[in-house]
Amino acid sequence: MLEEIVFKIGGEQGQGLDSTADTFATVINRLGYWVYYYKTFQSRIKGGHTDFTIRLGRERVLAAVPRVHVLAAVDQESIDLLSGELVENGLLLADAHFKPTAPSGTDLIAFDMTGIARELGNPIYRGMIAIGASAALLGIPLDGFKQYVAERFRRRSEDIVQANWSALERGAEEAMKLAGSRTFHMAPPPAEAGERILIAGNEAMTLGAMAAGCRAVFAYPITPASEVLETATKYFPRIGGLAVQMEDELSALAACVGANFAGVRAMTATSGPGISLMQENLGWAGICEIPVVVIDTQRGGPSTGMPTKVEQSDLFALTLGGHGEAPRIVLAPGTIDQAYGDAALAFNLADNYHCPVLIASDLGLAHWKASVPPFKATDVQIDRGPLANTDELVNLGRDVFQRYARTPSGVSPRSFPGQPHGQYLASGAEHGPTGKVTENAANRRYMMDRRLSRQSGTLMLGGEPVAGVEYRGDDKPEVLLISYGSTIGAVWEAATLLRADGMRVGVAQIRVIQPLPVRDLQALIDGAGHTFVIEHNALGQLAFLMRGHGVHGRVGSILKYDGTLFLADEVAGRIKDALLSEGATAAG
Amino acid sequence: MLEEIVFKIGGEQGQGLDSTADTFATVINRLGYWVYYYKTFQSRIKGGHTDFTIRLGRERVLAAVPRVHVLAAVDQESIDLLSGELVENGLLLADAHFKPTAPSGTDLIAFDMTGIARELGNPIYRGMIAIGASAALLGIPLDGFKQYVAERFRRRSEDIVQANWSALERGAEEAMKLAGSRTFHMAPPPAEAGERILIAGNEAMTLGAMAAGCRAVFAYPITPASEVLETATKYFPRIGGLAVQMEDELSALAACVGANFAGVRAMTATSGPGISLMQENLGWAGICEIPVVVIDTQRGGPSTGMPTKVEQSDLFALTLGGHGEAPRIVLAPGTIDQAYGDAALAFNLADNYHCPVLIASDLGLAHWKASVPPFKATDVQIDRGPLANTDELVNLGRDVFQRYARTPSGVSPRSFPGQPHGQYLASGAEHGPTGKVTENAANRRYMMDRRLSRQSGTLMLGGEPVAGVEYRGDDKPEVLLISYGSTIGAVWEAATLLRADGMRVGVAQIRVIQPLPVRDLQALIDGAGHTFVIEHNALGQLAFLMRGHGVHGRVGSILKYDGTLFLADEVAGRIKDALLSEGATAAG
Amino acid sequence: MTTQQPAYKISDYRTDESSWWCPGCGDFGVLAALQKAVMELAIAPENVAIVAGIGCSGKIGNYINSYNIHTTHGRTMPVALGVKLANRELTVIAAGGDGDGYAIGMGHFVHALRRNPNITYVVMDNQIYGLTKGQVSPTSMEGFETRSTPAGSIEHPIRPLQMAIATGATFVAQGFSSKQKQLVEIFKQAITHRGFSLVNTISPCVTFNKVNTYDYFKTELTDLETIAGYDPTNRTMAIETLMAHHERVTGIIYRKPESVPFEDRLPGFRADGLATRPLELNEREFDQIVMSYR
Amino acid sequence: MTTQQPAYKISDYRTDESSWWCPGCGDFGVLAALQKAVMELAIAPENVAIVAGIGCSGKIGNYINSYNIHTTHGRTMPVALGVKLANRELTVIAAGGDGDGYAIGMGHFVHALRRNPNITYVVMDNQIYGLTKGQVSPTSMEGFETRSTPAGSIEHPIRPLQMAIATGATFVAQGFSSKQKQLVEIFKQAITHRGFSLVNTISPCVTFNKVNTYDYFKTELTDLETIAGYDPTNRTMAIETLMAHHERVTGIIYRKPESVPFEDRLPGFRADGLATRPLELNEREFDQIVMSYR
Ligand SMILES: Cc1ncc(C[n+]2csc(CCOP(=O)(O)OP(=O)(O)O)c2C)c(N)n1
Ligand SMILES: Cc1ncc(C[n+]2csc(CCOP(=O)(O)OP(=O)(O)O)c2C)c(N)n1
Ligand code: SF4
Ligand code: SF4
Ligand SMILES: [Mg+2]
Ligand SMILES: [Mg+2]
Repeated sequence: MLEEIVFKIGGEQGQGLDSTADTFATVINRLGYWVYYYKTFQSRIKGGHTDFTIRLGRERVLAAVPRVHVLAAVDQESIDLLSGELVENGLLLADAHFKPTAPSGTDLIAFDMTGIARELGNPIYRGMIAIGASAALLGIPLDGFKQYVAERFRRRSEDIVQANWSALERGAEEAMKLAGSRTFHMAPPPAEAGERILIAGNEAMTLGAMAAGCRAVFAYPITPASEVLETATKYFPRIGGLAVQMEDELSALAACVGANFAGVRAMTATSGPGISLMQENLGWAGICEIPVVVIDTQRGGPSTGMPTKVEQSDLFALTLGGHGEAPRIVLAPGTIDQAYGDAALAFNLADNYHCPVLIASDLGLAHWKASVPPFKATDVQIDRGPLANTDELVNLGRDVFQRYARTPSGVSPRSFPGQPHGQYLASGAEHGPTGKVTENAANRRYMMDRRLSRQSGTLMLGGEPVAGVEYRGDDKPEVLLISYGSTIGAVWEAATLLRADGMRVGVAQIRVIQPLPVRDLQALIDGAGHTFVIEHNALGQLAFLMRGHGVHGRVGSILKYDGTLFLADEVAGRIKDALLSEGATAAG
Repeated sequence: MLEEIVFKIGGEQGQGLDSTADTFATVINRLGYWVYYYKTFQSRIKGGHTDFTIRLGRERVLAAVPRVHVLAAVDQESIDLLSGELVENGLLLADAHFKPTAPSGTDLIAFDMTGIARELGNPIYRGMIAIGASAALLGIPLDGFKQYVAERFRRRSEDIVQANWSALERGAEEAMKLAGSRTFHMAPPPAEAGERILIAGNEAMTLGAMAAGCRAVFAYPITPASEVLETATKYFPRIGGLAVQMEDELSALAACVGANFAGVRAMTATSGPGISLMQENLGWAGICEIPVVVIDTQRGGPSTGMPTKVEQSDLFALTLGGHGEAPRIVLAPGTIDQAYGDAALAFNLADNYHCPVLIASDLGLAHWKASVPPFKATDVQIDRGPLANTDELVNLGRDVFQRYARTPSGVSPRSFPGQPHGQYLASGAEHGPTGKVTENAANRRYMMDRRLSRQSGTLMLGGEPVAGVEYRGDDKPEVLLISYGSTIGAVWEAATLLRADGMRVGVAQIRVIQPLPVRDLQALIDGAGHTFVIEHNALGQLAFLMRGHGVHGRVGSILKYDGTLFLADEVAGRIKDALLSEGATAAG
Repeated sequence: MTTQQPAYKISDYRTDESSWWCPGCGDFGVLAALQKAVMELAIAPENVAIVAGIGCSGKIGNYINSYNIHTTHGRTMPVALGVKLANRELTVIAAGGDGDGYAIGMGHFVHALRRNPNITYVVMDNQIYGLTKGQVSPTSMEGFETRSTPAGSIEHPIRPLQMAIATGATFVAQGFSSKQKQLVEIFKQAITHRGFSLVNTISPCVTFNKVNTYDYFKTELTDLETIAGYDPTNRTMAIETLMAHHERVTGIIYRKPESVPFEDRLPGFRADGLATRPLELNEREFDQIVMSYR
Repeated sequence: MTTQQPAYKISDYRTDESSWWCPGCGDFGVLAALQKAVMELAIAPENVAIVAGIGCSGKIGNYINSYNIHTTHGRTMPVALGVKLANRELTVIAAGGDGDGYAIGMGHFVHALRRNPNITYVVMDNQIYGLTKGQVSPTSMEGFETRSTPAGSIEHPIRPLQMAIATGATFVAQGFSSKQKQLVEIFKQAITHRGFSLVNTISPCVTFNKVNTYDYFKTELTDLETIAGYDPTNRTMAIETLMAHHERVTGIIYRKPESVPFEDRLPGFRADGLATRPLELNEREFDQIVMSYR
């Protein structure tokens, strides 16, 4: 009985593999297993290789793995590319129809799926046959699949339900016939499993924003961020909100700033090229002290780069990318639930700090799905920060309201168009307390200090600090691993592997990239033997920023920038190598 | 007899003060003095205060100073704003016409210039009267002025020449009458003085580019960079080149990249907002390995900021501003002759490193004029870097040319449209040796390493290293001052002041911001007692980059970001304060 | 947000900002007419949002007592869209120069036309770049000598009015800064038009444009009211008249009576200002959406 | 650079790139017609520069054996201008999608029209965003349901042809990817036209656009050659015909015979390719310029 199992299906793009994989993942999640579901794809629409991996466990799983139990291959290329990932005794499932040849060391389970599908009346049943076969090979009962099929197709016709059931059963039968005792046996789902949803980061962030009162999304399509706009177009109109596809990223951010100026929580979502284009308007929002939220779904850069590959190479652009010096806060969720929470947090921070809040998402977080307990609207508190009071404004009278009044916090109440006597000028040129443009030197010093104070120290919300770094692991670790974004899943697992080798290991997940939690990081590094920063880029961007902000100590970088994902074994292996080459004693 | 003197003229914008100041500065330069000529102005066209300062010496002068000998004030505001800068016994020259009142501690020399001008037939002569008076008060003979006037107006009419001469003389007479023995006495110009030009950085860079074979400028107007385009429109058509005002900065850089792809050296010039807009295309040029030169004339940021004030706050944007990771080289000239040289150097580097070369200019360097020996075309060597040979291409045949071939240097010969069999695809998407798009992981690793290698180590040109830092000063200095851009002038002078206090001081001018000369800097810092980085920004950007790149040691920051200029006394004073508060012994 | 109808005074729309413009600048006339128009329409200062571009023209917001947002160069259109969709009860007026709107801002301009939100866009057209001291602009005439075209401009000037109509504009007008009465009337009609209104306003730059001066326009411009039978709801007539007069006309050139603004066509968008509504969600609705991901 | 006139074969313009497009994609027809056009015009592959945008359409450069530059999204126009001005002896062809050209690239498109450089611009119009998997585009029809407009598009589609003519275009045509013969002819005329040529090419997306299909266009399109007396040099007739047919025509819509390309009007610009000239300066001339700063 296995506690965890991995299923993979590969083939050509545009052949419907995604819906087969989706069905499989959805049912597995509903059964009560924890699912982590990811894919690789290419920057073309049809043709080109694609594959989908479903990792399922009785405990939470959060990373890619190269240990596949069953690989369903729809073409020979998938076999050639992917069979190396099979575990010992791994099973290769294929349609005999395309005359698959399997490399040595893999166990081929091939039968004529297309033929059976035709027998059942439609080649479309091939997918369900593959699912039935795969479930059988993995040792998962068919009941859950049947129930799902029934739910989904009953409204259409009972015949379709029956045909799908037959497909599942035939697939399972044929596979069992061929596999015999070679099948795997997944342990049943944990008994206490509550309901969970299976959702990707883009959708989770859109829902988080919605729960936080975001009512407008202005965006321009781009892989892998488009789903934020697409999700918003689905749900926002239902709640009186709106989502508009703009003509480019310059206008997308500009419209968001306009909406926020007028009092509506608005956000945009983009990827690297869009972030580059937004640099000017980010500085503008910063100097105008207008809150705005921007999701950056990082992908392989620079320029068009590798748009369908994971990378975390926009940290510099997000933190330091604009001309001049303007405040920005940068958050970095690493899991689906963090994505939901951070989207909401971003709006509260924006409204309290009156500056852009950027979410450093990445392709892995945005696209891969994972099981999470259902989000609740009540998990989100809405905190709109300092607002001008309409009655007070009226009492104040004309020409008195100071939008940029000196306050101890450096943030002052804002008024919204429509509030009498709240009129002011929000300008990208340097200005005094009422917003009037001035080049006075003393005013300039104050305004610069005021704005930039937002990006130093610890973020506070409702009197509570916002955790910039989350530590999990052993006390006084020999090895401290620092990471962020979707890479954190592999790093957590790597820590487990290293611990299995007898090491004391800690993992620090950076949750706030700017203002970087310098003091906390320094304390962690000081308390650890060796520190490694693990990130998906070539320049070691987080490590660079840490040094720039004065963090010091023995800090190595583990980098990957070839478009493939960090895997836990790989991270653990590279850390062991690094320790050895440093002459340190890797315990165990 | 003074070795150095400062003249200032202040008044309202749009009243013709600039032409009076220009005349004065031009003549002083022709006389053989070294001139440093700067102004303050505001972001509006007419109205608002402006002033022009001409510092002249028998030795080279390169910075602003607050020690004015003669202040010519055209309105009361100028007196109020500027008379504090007068040296002891400084003279305040004003038109009695506007009934000037001078603060205590200044000596007012007021006579009715407007009246005299009317006598001479035109109020326009007021400027020349002020020049005559100022020259007299500074102890500079009128001959040079007369000669210039004659050269300039003789073609128009002898009467105009005579009237101007009278204006000069009458101004001088009246001033002498009132000043008596209180005038200054500037020593005569040095005898060995060769001819010099008086030119601003924008013009010097345009000429440098021209000498380097740049034949196309595509740009969009912006203060304080517009003069690059404007100078190019004047001269480029004469040499078969062209200068085109584009519709924005995105298109300006795009057109430059297009021209460079097709084999023509092209550049653009902009300021902060434009640099923000160019981030995407900079990354694109980087991944396509297409050379291109961009001048960034930094000004007060962020957004519109303080467009007429000095700042050096685009270093982050220039070095790290784009999404993803693409190569960029960043140069930082600090004087007019360096501006000329670096513009030419930029093209040679671009053609040898096949990536964008950015020039971190600033408002001070771009706009202020200084005396320099005339530029020679022969001072510039043109080095086009690796080019594909047409005959070899033809011999190679079709489909063989590898634009991105593996080479030891990571740079490979490029072909130009029109060369048979040189065809290739230049793409912003990741690609293999022939330019074909690929997502292969090993190729990706190589291509990333190849491109990013351009921005580490020391730049080489024609087998010689390009100096990344220039050191001037004492051996084993107690204090090391690091600076760049036009700020360097004040820092050099501050070093002299500190030395006068008995300190051993060194100044390191950073000439290459990226790749930062890490090793050289570390050696200098290691060899010095205390190090200070002096820069015009709030975040200490250069110091941050130094730390990011691993430079360590006891390094303090002296920052200014209020729109006013660093002055030598101020820099020296703040360094002494910093040393004292550090508990260090400031010698002297 | 309250719809009082007090009689406002022109001073209610003024700030105490000192002059950012040169004496005689055409922009003063645009400012005066705009203030007069909102006053006569009795729109409370707090319900006016001015979205201004970068340029001399863009400084118009400094002078108007209203909510003002001074954008980055060329981005007035999307900012104004954001403001309007956030609170459709506001009167949103975008204003900027010919460079701001027709050079760097051209793409946004076309897309604003296409969307047709209820926004008034005032282009203060001086056929030059004023603030950057006199370079060529997209409306500069061929042969016009500027700092950046010392040998004269070689580009065809843009034809914003024809272009707007061809692109589907629902309200297109042109005024002249020194023809106050007509300009006030144009602004009033533009503001009350239900949809996007382009008001190209000839606004001479007395400092840098020595060709297209007040005097020049006094003889160049034809008032559409003097053209017998001119019908601004006739698209073909509008285009032909513009062609015949090389766009040198003043008045309301084209208006589509049946225009429906963008915001009215947004799915689910309501009639009150989004900004004034509470942020809390209907929990049950949210739960339903969340559970659709099961 | 050498002007040989050999008889090229179609294979001379092909690369061995494998398919980036879905089977049946309209872009194949555009590619084939373009290759045929340059072949029939006997333009050597090395003298063709393709400047491609980002999108499915933008991958056209992968298939053509020529100099190819694949730009950032929306920036084909200025890149093409840079290439052309660097070497006017090249045949410069920009190609990209309707999103690339008319959404993010709209501003550049209008300014390219206005400048009129000798460039051919092929917009591969499928009324959808293909590469990003099916969002609305500026040419999508009102009511069109896409991933980003599940309730149907509420924006008026752009009218690129009318807009181009209104803006002063000197050559405007529209072709249909599956009408090869006409399309080849259009491309040939566009390439030989001395100035900017817009060729909007209807190029169905078989994967994401299930409305504007090959079949749809077979009945929708009117060939201008079938309109008796149609005169493509008559601007008013061109606009009226476009209006009457809602832009659903194919053929050469407008052409201005007296067009003078931008590069011919640049002061001091010479007839040979700038890229082929030596970089050294005339020293005396340079000294003179330098000494003017004395
Ligand atoms: C991105 C960017 N590019 C350039 C500038 C510089 N700039 C300021 S105003 C302006 C154009 C001014 O012309 P116009 O829009 O016609 O306004 P006017 O001053 O004539 O009223 C330019 C190019 C800028 N502020 N931002
Ligand atoms: C700056 C930027 N924004 C967004 C994208 C994402 N993107 C790639 S192609 C494309 C549009 C595709 O539509 P179209 O131009 O019509 O080309 P098609 O794929 O339909 O041929 C977009 C938005 C990008 N690459 N760069
Ligand atoms: S420069 Fe021209 S546009 Fe600007 S304020 Fe002066 S007159 Fe007006
Ligand atoms: S998605 Fe559409 S446009 Fe893209 S290749 Fe496929 S059919 Fe062509
Ligand atoms: Mg203008
Ligand atoms: Mg398209």
